[in-house]
Amino acid sequence: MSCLKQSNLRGFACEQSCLTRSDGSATFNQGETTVLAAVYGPVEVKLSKEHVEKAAVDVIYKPKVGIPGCKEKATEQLIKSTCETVLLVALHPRTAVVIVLQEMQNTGSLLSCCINACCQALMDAGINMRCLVCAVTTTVDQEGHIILDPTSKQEEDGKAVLTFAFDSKTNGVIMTTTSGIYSSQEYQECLLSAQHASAKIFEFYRDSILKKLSRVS
Amino acid sequence: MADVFKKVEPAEYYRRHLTHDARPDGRQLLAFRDVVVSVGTIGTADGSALVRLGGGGTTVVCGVKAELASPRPDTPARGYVVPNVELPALCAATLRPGPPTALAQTLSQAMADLIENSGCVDAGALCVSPGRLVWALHVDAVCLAHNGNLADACAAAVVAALRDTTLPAITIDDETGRVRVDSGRERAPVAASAFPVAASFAKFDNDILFADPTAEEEALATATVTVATLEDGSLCLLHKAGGSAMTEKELQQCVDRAQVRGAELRHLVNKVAASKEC
Amino acid sequence: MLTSMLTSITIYLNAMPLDRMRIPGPEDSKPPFVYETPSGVDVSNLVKTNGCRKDGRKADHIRPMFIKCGIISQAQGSVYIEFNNTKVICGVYGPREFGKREDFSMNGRLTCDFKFATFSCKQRRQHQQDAEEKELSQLLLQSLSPAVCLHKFPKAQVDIYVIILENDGSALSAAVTCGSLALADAGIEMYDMVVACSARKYFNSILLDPTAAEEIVPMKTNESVDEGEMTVAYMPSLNQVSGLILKGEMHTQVCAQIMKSCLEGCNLIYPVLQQSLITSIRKSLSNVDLQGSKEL
Amino acid sequence: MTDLLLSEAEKMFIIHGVQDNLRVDGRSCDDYRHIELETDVVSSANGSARLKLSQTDVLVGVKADLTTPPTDNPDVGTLEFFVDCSANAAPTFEGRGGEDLARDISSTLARAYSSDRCSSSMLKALCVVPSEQCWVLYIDILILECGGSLYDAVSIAVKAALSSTKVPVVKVTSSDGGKPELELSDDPYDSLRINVKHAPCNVTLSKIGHSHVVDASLEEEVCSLASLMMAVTEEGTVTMLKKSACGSLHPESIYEMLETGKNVGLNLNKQLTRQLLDEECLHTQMGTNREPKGFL
Amino acid sequence: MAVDLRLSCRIKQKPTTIYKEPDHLVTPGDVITTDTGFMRGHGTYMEDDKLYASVAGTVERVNKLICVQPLKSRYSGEVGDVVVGRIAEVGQKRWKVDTNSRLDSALLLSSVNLPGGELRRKTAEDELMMRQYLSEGDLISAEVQAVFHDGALSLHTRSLKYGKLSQGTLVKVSPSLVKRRKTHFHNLPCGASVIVGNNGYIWISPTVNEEADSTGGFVQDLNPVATADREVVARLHNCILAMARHRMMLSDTSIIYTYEASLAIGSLVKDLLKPEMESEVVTMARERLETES
Repeated sequence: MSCLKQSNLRGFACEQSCLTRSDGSATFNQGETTVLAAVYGPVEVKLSKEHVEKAAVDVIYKPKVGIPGCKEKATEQLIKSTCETVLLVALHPRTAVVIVLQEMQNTGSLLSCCINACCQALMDAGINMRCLVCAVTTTVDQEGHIILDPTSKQEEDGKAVLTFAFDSKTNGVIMTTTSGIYSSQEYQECLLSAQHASAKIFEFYRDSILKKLSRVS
Repeated sequence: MADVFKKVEPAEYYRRHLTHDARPDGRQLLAFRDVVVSVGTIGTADGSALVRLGGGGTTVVCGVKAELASPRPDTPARGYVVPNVELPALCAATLRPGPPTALAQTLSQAMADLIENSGCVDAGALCVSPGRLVWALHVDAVCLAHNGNLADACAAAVVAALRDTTLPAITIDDETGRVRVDSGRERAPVAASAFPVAASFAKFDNDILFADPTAEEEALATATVTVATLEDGSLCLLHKAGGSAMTEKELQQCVDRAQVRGAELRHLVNKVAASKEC
Repeated sequence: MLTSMLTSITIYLNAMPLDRMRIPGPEDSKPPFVYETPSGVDVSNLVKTNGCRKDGRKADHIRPMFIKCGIISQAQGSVYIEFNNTKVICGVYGPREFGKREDFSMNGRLTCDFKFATFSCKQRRQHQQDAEEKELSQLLLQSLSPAVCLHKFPKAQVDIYVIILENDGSALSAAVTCGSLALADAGIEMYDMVVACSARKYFNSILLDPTAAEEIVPMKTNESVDEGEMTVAYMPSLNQVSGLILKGEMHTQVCAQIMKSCLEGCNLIYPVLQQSLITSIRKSLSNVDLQGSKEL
Repeated sequence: MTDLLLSEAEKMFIIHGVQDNLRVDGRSCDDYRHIELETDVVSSANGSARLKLSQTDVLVGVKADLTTPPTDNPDVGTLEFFVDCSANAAPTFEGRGGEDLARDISSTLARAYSSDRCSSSMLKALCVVPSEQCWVLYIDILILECGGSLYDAVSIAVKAALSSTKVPVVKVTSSDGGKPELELSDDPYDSLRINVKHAPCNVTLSKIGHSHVVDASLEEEVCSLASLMMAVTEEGTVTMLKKSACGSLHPESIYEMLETGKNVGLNLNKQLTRQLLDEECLHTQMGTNREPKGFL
Repeated sequence: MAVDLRLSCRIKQKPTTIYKEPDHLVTPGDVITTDTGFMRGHGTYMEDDKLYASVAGTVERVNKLICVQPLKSRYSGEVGDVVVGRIAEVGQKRWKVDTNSRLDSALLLSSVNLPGGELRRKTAEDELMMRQYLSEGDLISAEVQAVFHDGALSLHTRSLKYGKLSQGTLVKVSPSLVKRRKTHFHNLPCGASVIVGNNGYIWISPTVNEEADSTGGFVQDLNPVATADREVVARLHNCILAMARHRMMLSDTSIIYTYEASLAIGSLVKDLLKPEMESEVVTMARERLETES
């Protein structure tokens, strides 16, 4: 029987509008893990990528070191379709929304940090969204305990790493991806605890917006 | 008449079918297409498999070529498994010759994840001499016809080809360090006992869930999810990239169906492999 | 002085630029047959004393064929052919819009793309087309285009894609034969079918439809003249040669002699192609009938 | 190759002329235009040649380099052909426009030089230490202008450049470490020459109307639907045979073309050998005082 | 089966003598005159009251106008010039014609004589039939009707001597080798006709019966040409190429002289492809021109 071992998320922080040239930007921290996201859009689109009925979402993911390869491409596709789901793409046909993600530091739960940074940057850019999205990474350790928002060490030692992204309206699973071997029961447990933790992140989103708005006024 | 309706209002056409637990090709919602698997068809490969879904609607052939290389310095006893999925312009009208598409790259990465996570390749079999010589398995899946659900077809082809793969025995002369292929000894298999099987599902209109989508269905679907199961019921891959949200119940339904599907396919592949032996 | 000259001599690396769009393997790997003893291929005694080849065929026999049309669900026309172990698949798309914007032309255009699957040969092939595959694409195009009525589809192009799944010799002739059958399967208007056949000149005999073991290996013949192999693409009804390529060295009379043998081989293959095309048409016609009755 | 347009009447004039054995510039069907040749024009290369055939103008440079021999043939050197179609030659060659033609020329050359007698006579001498070191000859071909018969012009220039090539002599001293040590001879006159006895010259026969011509001008190339390329050696053997362009040929006319091509090729080789000997004599007579005509 | 392969150093080319040094040669940037009384023509520019050359060539003066004539340039046409051109494109109510000028020239549908009489009205059907009259690749002889403001030429063929060209061969030379003359159509005594286009395109064809050729070239005789006529055309072709290579001005007289010189030395037509023959024939013709003038 698996049980929740670490129910706390690491401390998270966010800074919006940290870049001046982009339409929206945000840095998101989860513990030491930091990702910088910049959003450009809706902008002119290359003819080859143009959609007649919706905006094309383009995600560019830059790892901290090295040149992006297949793995990064797969991550890009994952984030791209996650963002496409929450954005009201049909409002801006024949345009593009470009999201650039730069990994600054990785101490675990990188993918969830990327998605959270994306969501913040999209909000900052003021692009129409259907709802918000937030992501939580979990790990199942060798004893079958569940760890929320794991560090790199915990990810390595565990037998499986599972990441979920939730929608703020229905709390349904928009995105899920896993590595390692786990039982279906463990999967459900992880899903539930991640879902529970997502509420905290959405709350944090609200707070950061409130703070920003109060600063403006 | 039906053809016109399908062309003009494809979504409505499908909705009418799906709400009655039936699909245009006659399947029930959670039914998979027929699978034909044949192994060892390519004589020039060290292992190969051909997978056809729905009478050749989707066809993937996978060949494994083994070569010898020196290992990475940080993992001296580990061999290489290099899976790549090729979507040539031959397989669909939308593709043109050129570098791999985003889909091909995602599939390649998915196959790499599947092999890595499930541990379906016996790590020990790939090491010839730690720190000096290891095997590099080039696992290349080529899609010959694309009518949806490439993930399942590729996964089946890759795993079946790996299970068919054998390597020649290698001897290294301790004194001279000369490497020699020992053709006298029997070739050794590379596959471990783990046998992952992938099953994909698609969601339509936020509430209808169906299995093994065709290319048309994929274009209309609002979300797809792929589940890979192992023999003991555990999962080694669960992938849903965006799309309409799913509840934990729906996900569980997919997992349960994938377990059944996994058992079926494992049975089939083992039967085909056994028939090849004798 | 000498050392500096030697160090200035650079070794050219013919390594490909690293492919970022695919999962990378080790930088340098060697196929196991390099370490086999005795190394190399046994090219002696391709013909036994009783006049039979290693696979039991006589010199002028072609391998048995297996042909299946309509194998690719999405393509206009497609064919899979096995010449025993040589396996080739071809898909034809079009006529459709020009891929690239080109000058106005009253004639349609044909493109050919020839690829060996990475696992199809003894030595692993690369994912990207190499020089040999590009040359073969060109030869394929030149062999097929005389047969196609290009003026029937102005401003449009037909794409022919060929993948060799397993190469046990005569890959080019298999590709040509397969390509022309796929064009016919796609309903592209043609003056005639194109049939191709290869032949290897080996001492005094001409081996028709050679296998990989019977194909010529550079620097491994007996350094004699009149050894080589030829591939001929032929339109039997028009009695026209649409493609011709030779490897090896020989006198012109021998060239003519081998070409004649190839043409004979083509004439053997031609009726098989016709038959399989008719079978496939018959089959699809009966399918239409079934559907028609269902609609009623 | 070039998008040269001709009116129907002009084409008829050319075609009838060929039938009459009197071409537009007065030549008969098997005549070449005037060819001008010079070797050793690039001092920095190991060998070079410049050839002008009427408007066609090519420059070939040969550079020798040390490399590791191919694994399947450890005791020979290698040849690498590289063709560059300069944008000066034709506006269509700009950017990547000339790539297809360049690749086709280089693969045709590689095929022509791949015959076993040719490779062993030339390449065995290029081996320095079996399995360790050998010479690779990079043959760079620059197309400066094209006015028809490009393949023929290139092949003659390549043969001339190879015959003028001087590869430094390398002494091998096996040191105690087991690894052989190489030492370049410091005598500039002590050099290795390439044996071009078995190197072929290309003869392109263009089918125009019912006849065929050699050395077709650009206008004649437009009128030709199909052509046969053959590489002919000094002895009249064929090392490469290829049908090019998108037309087809009757088998009987191929047999005829083979014979014409052989005779023309024999003559071409004879002339070339004679001129190369002459050039060699001039070099030894004049020594360093020779004034190269060069590019003026 | 001739292969004429020779070493560069073995080719002895007689330098063809240039009889008179042109008077005033300039290169770009050279000051032509500091006199302000002159007018600025083609190939010159004015700065600080000085007239400079902008091309390399010879200075030509007509009254107060100073021009620099470049040795080699694209054809710049003038109204009344006779040109030979090739149809490059069939457009809306016009053909685009390659005449070796900077821009493609235009031949309007309204400026041609269509089959069926000079004064026939052009109908909508004619517009659709344009490719049947003249299609891409066809050669025409025409006259420059007007020069557009961008320098493009407008041509017309509204005379029976102009129109579509039939069997023959085209030689392209530099336009500077062709001087404007009264006539550019020559029926040479040797049995061939030559159209010396001002644009440097020279058309050589067997002479045809005058009456038969009154159709504007739309009815073409595609029967084989007699070998004797063909030989004349081939010889003229090689002569004109030789003259162009040695920068000899092209006129009916100079062409005939060169032709006769090539016959006089008893050369075969294809011998003229050899460089030494070329220079010999040209030198002979030049000497004859010199003595006769």
